[in-house]
Amino acid sequence: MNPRTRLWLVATGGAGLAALLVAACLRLPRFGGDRHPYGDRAVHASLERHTANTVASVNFDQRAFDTLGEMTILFAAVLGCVVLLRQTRDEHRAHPEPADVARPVRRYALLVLPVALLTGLYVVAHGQLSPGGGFQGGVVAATALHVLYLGADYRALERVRPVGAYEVGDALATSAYLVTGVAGLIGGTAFLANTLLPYGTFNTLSSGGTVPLLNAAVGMEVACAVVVLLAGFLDQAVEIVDEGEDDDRAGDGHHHEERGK
Amino acid sequence: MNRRRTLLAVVEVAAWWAALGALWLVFVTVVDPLELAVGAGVAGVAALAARGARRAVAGW
Amino acid sequence: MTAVPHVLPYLVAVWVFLAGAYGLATSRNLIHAVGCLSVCQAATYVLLLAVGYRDGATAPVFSDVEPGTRPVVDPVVQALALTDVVVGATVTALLLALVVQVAKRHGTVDPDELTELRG
Amino acid sequence: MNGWILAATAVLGAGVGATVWGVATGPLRRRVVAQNLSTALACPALLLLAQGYDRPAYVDLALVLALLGPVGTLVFARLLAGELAGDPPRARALTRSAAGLGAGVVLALCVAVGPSRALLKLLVVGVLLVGGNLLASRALSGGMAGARRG
Amino acid sequence: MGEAVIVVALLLVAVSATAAVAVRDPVRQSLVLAVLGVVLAVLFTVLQAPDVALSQLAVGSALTPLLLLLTVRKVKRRGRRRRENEP
Repeated sequence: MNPRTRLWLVATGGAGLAALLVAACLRLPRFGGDRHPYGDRAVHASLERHTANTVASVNFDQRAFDTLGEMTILFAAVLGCVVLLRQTRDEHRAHPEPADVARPVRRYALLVLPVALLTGLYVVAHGQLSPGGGFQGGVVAATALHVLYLGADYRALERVRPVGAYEVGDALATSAYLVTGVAGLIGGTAFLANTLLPYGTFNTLSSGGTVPLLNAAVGMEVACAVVVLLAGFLDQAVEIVDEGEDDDRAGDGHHHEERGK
Repeated sequence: MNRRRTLLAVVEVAAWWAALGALWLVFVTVVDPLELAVGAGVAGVAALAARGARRAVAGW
Repeated sequence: MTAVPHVLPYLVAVWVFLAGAYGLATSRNLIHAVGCLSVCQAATYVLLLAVGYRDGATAPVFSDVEPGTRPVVDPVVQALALTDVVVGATVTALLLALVVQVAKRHGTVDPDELTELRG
Repeated sequence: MNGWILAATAVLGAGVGATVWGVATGPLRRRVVAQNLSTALACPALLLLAQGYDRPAYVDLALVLALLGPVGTLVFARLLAGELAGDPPRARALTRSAAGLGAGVVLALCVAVGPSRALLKLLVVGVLLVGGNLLASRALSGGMAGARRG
Repeated sequence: MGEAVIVVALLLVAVSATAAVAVRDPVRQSLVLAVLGVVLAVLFTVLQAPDVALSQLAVGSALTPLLLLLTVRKVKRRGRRRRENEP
């Protein structure tokens, strides 16, 4: 198909889709309307179980099974990345040269790493109280580690990041979620039902029954998943060189820039 | 010299731990024993990470 | 309030989605296409949250407000969008890993050149 | 609608709007500066919104942005060091005025909040925001020159 | 007009999303995507969804740009080799 025909096809299809979508928008309940039956019920259920953050309650209590699905997608995506980005037989590892980063940047990186890690873990731990939770805090904590690559060099990052340990952590966290679910099945009523633990005092760390546990499991899974994911990409971009590919050192003199093709 | 080095390491981690623990207390809204315990643990993890990062950058 | 703000968020979601789809269809670089796909994903978040909004309401998070004192927006759509954001990012990563593989196997990331290679 | 939200609207419309335009056009050196400024301006806007909606919990958003925004700019500074070395960005005045805006907003909020734990949190956010953005700007204009490879 | 801030945030999202599609070079696009992430986070905040905004901030500000730029770096190295092989 030549580009011209394709553009026509895209234009026709896009126009049709746009017309349908706009027609649908005009029939939607108006923005800011007052009728949210599911939302009201979710808030009610969340308050009944002493979970201050209703969104966490929906994710880890009322729709915990759905979150299990999301976790599985995450796990599978990371697995796919690891397989796709693994080192093949015709590739070898070239050790990256130590980078010479300006001193204030390096100091900033060393300062921000623990602070960002603490913030990430704070966001995970208070997921059932204030805005945040395992998904957000996990990403923040994992990003914190990679400040070391930005502010120093890849070798420094590799020293604090044994990838194998994070792969194990990823798997363990996923199983922890499943085990909590099965525990609900054995000790209580149903898979992932929040009937096992006392609901605690409203707006404290231990409130919400199993919500904090599932939250922590997701936080650990996301953090480990992101670390493993970035490890694959960093290895490919920085270390792994295949035969014939010009080495970093040879190619460094001329950094081509592809101006908007 | 080994004991001196251990002492320095302990001091470094303890200093980070205290600073990060104080930061945790700034972040949280309600202070209760469980909150303090979790904060102490998390600050410990972050302090170890801080020391690990500094050593990784400086070379072992 | 006039009628326009009542559909504006939905129309913005439609616009963002269509813009992303146009970029996907006309992209000459697979990395750019993955970026366009994440624009399409953003449209879904905007649509979901727009459906859940309530005039003058606040977030359904009761760590700093007393329950029942202020109207709150719909938490269900927020929970959907929330997991979507992180999972969407990992899916983006998976697609980028595929792009790296394509570049390794065929030496190009231009979809048109890839079609020629196959045919 | 109160004064805080009005101020946030102004910061968003004028400041962040300008950075969107700056990041979409022009040479690479202007785009990276615009990206850095977008986080430097969005963070005060988030703080203003938190105050305007009377939700101290929203300050967490500004905290995360103040931490990760400069880290994002460092990503660009690090991985585009080769492209930026020949044509380093210079935007001292803009960066300083954005930092000044951030500091001003934090101070105004501190006065509004009064002495409490929330005040300390605001100060932490302010220090991270201003320090991070000044440093990210420094990294863009040559701080990563020795890190073109690796 | 209590909704002015929502309208402003919506327009910012629409403009930056359009820019993210219109900018064809992946490096420049990743810069626009980083700004789009921040603007989306602001929109989610004014739509009273701080959880989603936090998610978007965590992902959009550093993680997505890092992934995109690392891919660009890997692919560019390969492309350079290919151009040198077939002049």
